[in-house]
Amino acid sequence: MSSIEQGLVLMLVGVAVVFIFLVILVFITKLLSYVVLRYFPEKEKPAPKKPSAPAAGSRDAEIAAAIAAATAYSKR
Amino acid sequence: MSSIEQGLVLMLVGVAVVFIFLVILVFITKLLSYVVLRYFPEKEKPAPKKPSAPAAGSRDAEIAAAIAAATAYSKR
Amino acid sequence: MSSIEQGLVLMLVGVAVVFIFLVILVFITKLLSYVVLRYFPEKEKPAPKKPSAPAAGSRDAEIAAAIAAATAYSKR
Amino acid sequence: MNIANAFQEFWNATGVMNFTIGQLVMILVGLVMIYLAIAKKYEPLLLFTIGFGAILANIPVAEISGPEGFLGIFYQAGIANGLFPLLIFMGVGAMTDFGPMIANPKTLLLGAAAQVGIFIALLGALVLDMFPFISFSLADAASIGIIGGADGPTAIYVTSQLSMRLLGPIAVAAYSYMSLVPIIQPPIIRAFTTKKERVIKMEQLRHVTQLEKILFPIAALALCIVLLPTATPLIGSLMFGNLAKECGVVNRISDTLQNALINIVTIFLGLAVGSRMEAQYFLTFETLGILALGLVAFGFGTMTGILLAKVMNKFSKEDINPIIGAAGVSAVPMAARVANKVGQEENPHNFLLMHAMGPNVAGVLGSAVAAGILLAVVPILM
Amino acid sequence: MNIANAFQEFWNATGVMNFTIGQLVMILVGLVMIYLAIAKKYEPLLLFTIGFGAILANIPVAEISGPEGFLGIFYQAGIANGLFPLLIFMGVGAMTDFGPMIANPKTLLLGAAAQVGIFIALLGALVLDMFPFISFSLADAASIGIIGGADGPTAIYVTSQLSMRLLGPIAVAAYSYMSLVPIIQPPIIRAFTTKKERVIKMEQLRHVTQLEKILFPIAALALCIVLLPTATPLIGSLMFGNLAKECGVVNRISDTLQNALINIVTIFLGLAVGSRMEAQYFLTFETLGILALGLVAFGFGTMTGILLAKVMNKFSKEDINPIIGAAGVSAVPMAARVANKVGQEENPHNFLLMHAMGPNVAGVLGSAVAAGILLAVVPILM
Amino acid sequence: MNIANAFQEFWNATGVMNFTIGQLVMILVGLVMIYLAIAKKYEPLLLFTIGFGAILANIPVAEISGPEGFLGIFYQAGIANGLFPLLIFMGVGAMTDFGPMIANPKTLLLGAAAQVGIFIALLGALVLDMFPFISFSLADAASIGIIGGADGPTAIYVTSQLSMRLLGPIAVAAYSYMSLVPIIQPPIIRAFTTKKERVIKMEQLRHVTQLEKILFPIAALALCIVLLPTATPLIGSLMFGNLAKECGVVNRISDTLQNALINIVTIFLGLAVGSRMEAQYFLTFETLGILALGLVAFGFGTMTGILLAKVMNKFSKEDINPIIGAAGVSAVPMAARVANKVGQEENPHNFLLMHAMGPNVAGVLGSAVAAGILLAVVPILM
Ligand code: NA
Ligand code: NA
Ligand code: NA
Repeated sequence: MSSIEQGLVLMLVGVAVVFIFLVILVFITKLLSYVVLRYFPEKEKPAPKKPSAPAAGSRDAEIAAAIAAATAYSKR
Repeated sequence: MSSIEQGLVLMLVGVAVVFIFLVILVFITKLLSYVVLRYFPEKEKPAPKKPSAPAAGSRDAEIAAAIAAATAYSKR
Repeated sequence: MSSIEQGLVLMLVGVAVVFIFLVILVFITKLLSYVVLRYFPEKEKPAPKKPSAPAAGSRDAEIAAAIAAATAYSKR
Repeated sequence: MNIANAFQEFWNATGVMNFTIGQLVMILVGLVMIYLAIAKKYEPLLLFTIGFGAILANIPVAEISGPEGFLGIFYQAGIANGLFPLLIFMGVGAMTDFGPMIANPKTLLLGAAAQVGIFIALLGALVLDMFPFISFSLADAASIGIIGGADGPTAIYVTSQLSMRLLGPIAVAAYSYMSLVPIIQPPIIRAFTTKKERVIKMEQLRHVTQLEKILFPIAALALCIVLLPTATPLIGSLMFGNLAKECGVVNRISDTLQNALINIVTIFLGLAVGSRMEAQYFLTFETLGILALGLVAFGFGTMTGILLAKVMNKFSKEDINPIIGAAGVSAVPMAARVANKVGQEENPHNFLLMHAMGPNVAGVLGSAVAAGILLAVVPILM
Repeated sequence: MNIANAFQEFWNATGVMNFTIGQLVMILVGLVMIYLAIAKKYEPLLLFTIGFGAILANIPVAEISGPEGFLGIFYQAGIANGLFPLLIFMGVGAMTDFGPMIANPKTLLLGAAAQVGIFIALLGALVLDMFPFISFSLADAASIGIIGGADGPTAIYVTSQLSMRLLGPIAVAAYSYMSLVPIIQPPIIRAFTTKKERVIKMEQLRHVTQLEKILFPIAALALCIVLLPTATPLIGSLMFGNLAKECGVVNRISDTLQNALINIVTIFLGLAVGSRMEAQYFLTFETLGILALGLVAFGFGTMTGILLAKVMNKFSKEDINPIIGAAGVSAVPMAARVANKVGQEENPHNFLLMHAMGPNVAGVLGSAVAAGILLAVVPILM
Repeated sequence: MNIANAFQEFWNATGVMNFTIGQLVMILVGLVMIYLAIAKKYEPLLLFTIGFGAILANIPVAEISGPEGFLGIFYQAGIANGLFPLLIFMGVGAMTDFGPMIANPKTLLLGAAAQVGIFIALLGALVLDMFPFISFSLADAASIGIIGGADGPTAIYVTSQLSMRLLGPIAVAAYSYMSLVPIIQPPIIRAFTTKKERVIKMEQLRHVTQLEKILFPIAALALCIVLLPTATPLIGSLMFGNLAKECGVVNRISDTLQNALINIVTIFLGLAVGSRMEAQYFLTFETLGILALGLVAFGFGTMTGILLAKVMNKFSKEDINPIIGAAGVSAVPMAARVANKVGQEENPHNFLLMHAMGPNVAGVLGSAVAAGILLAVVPILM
């Protein structure tokens, strides 16, 4: 097979697979958006998420408090 | 010697040395604090330390001045 | 040739070339300054340079606008 | 050895006495690249570092790009093994917002269409192979074609795997044409669209939720794993960065990828790529062919992107301005900004930027996919 | 080769056609780790990067964790030689405040007591060795035990020196249990303390001067040099970072260790550790054993820490709340925060955080010392 | 093996049982360096890291500076191949303002004159070679001489190319004397200038345009390429950083060179240099000779700089305060600040800082040029 023929094969496979791949990705993306928007709609604000999971959500605040305490302590 | 026996030896050596090490470190730390607090007590503020060693202490100020001068100069 | 003699040769070559190099650099620097100051004098402010090359100059502003738009969009 | 001899020997080791014409030409090329970076702001980060690397690589005697020179060390550390482009891709991922694409997934197809330029240029390289003084294997042709992906790291990665000897000219062509997108694309856009098409307004994009943005990189990577494992180093790195950014819990990583790490790697990558521009490898007819084919690739990619957008506009219920098809070549974010600008020339109140960002980031995926195909199929065919 | 053949060959190289069940399972494991990192914020920096590395390592065909894959390159560059955990330790040192420990040096003993878990798990591994399908050498057992040190970099460093093949499961166990400390420790604390003990208030800690903080890392390193040279890479790196922070004259170094460098290394380390989670090495009975032993180690360490704290409370003239003994396992700063929280459950006005930081950082020293002992004695015994 | 044996073996592997006197001495030397860095702020970034490296390198048993130790890895990664000093030079370039030198190009000559100290020390080393217990080849002598360049990265680079075994003492001498410039230079300045000369006021420097600052690094590199290719790694790195800073379009690169990259490399370089201070290589008569010759080099360089400045003052139409000649040794920016301070001692209203910055940065060029000559000529002579 001449190299030009190889090139044509490569082109066909290439263009086909690029399109197949991205067409599938279009459907996956649509499906994903559908599922998310229908079953996991975003709460009005992301903030309220935290109170519902205080153990995890307030962790940063806790660290901040600890650091503040430590800083105050070490600067005494 | 079976591997369990080896493990027991390792455990004994390990626990013993960990404790020996940290017990010594307790004494070193206490000694160190004693010496520092007794012979090198902290001045009221760390700031006054600088005037007592002007050659080294004012170096940063000097650099800052130099940079300020250089900036002023090059922005002219 | 003894190593001291080699050292003397090295010293002579070294000092000579360092001076030759930097003397040439003095002249190059003077020439460069002469040409720049004579033929490419700095405009009063570097800012006005941008309007004269809007395609390139306003690129940052364009990006900033795009980012602002994108941010506004994604924060909606 | 007397003192006169020493001076003589020293003189024999100066640059003056050891220059080849080719080295002088390449140093000039490096200076031109630096000039374009500084004065024209063309892809300044890359053209500046590559240009400087080209200068250093062509200094006689010093062998800075040799295996013991410092550019040679950079090259071995991250170009020969494909590491640096992947690290850059992590940073790119952490800076990419797939939101506009998720809001309008159809635009993914435009990112596919614009990759046709890659394969046109690949064919072109095989045609040029028949000319005297030019010899391109299939692997060479594939590496040349990927210039049409309009994505620097992808081009460098593919070339490092398939056709190392052409790394210099391919990387230079890729970054140069990426920087020239504002000059290359507008006439092509105007040639293949009517004024009526160019004034089309597009509906505002819907809001995309954080959860969609978190799930998209995972879904895209999953598809890539299933269908195209050879593209997973590229897509995986991209999605690692993107997920790090979107998930919101690893900001230290996301910030590092976008700043310290990508900046350091850019310096090393640029200099190392420049070091592949040694005169004896760069000043060949093949380089001329590569530069010509790169332009062909960009042109055809722009055209096929636009043409598909026109077709989609016909068949879609929402209006699609065909200009945004040109952004499918990638060259993020330049191509999207060009699309926006051409659109505003016809109607100053038409803001296409966000709509063009969809095909634009889709083009990055598209060229990574094309890269994966080349990496998978070329070894089979050869 | 005709076009149908080419598609056939391409299809044969897809992920679909090359997956093993094990790889699918491991990709799922990686996804779970990423889920825990994002949704539960469990050690997000590490679980995110390790999880992503695990996914990439189990992609068929791509061989990303092989010697030429980019994860394999990270692995060789910094895990196989123990470099990355030491760089992390420098950063940890630059972020650690030994002040609370210097103010109350007795807490060092709690950092010692909680290391007993290491040796219990080590023994446990040797017992499991007698079961079929499980084979743990003494070096393996030592590496498994160090999970009980509750310190990721220490675990990775020891395992890289003694028992490389178990790196994946050991690192995963170490970081997972570190992130699960808020779930593992509270019931153990409650089981081994009375309500009366848990409400004990502790005296406020005295102020520690800068000179003490400067001299402590030097003194601790000196002791380590004299008594336990095999621990000096770990303790030396830790104290390098700590002294850089405390001395106040090399802020550029201290800032770099705490930010740019530790962030970059965390990315590389996490991905490289994840790359050791290839299905064929990870999905074994030994991994199950390691996960079980890790939990044993954490549990026993917590218990022995508490028990010594109870004893000390009996004999010390100042009151010691036994809860803070649990913080001796290290897992900085999680274990100290857990101690604080459990304390506040009984008495909301009881602030144990700073008191628990003493045993907490002592635990880091304690596990580094234990690591040094294992590195010194295991080669003698084998 | 019973338990007593195990303790015995453990004891035999402690530091106590394996120390050599030399290692103790070197650990003390490391502590002194750290003390000087912290308490006296003498070149703290380098003396701190080198000192810490020296301590780690002299720990018995641990072999931290061996080929598999982490300091040995740093050493191989960036000192043995000359990479780290070049990266530092990029950062130095990005922090250097050649403006004062461009405004007054004559000061370049002072940067030349002060390099005479290099060659005096080189000769001195060859004289010492005739003494018993001391053996310096021509390459050794050249590396020792470069201490007089008063520029750490240049000294490390030259030594890594010519005389690796002396890297420890040469780097220590270079950085120590650089930090001692405020003590070494003032008496020499006073000895070779009259009070009348020291009060000379200099005309304010003219404004230098951005274009001049952009073209200067290119011009200087061009000259270096033509005349002295062996200096192009150093000068090229310096000018890469400087052009990145001055051109204004690659601020990401310039910032990275000045911060993240130079800080990370400084840590690695300092520790790796310290690792070359192992007792058996460092505690020799040759080290004493190197320390002595380094002082000679600094002294003579200061003197020749001043003497040329005096001559230039005689023949130049503008006034030149000879003090600024001392700044030609480099040691940026310490030497310029010393010149300023000595000037103000005579006349508090005489601000020489900006005038001394010219010779100061010229000294960096001068020592890089001298380095290039040594690298070019020494291999010819040997
Ligand atoms: Na593309
Ligand atoms: Na621990
Ligand atoms: Na100098």
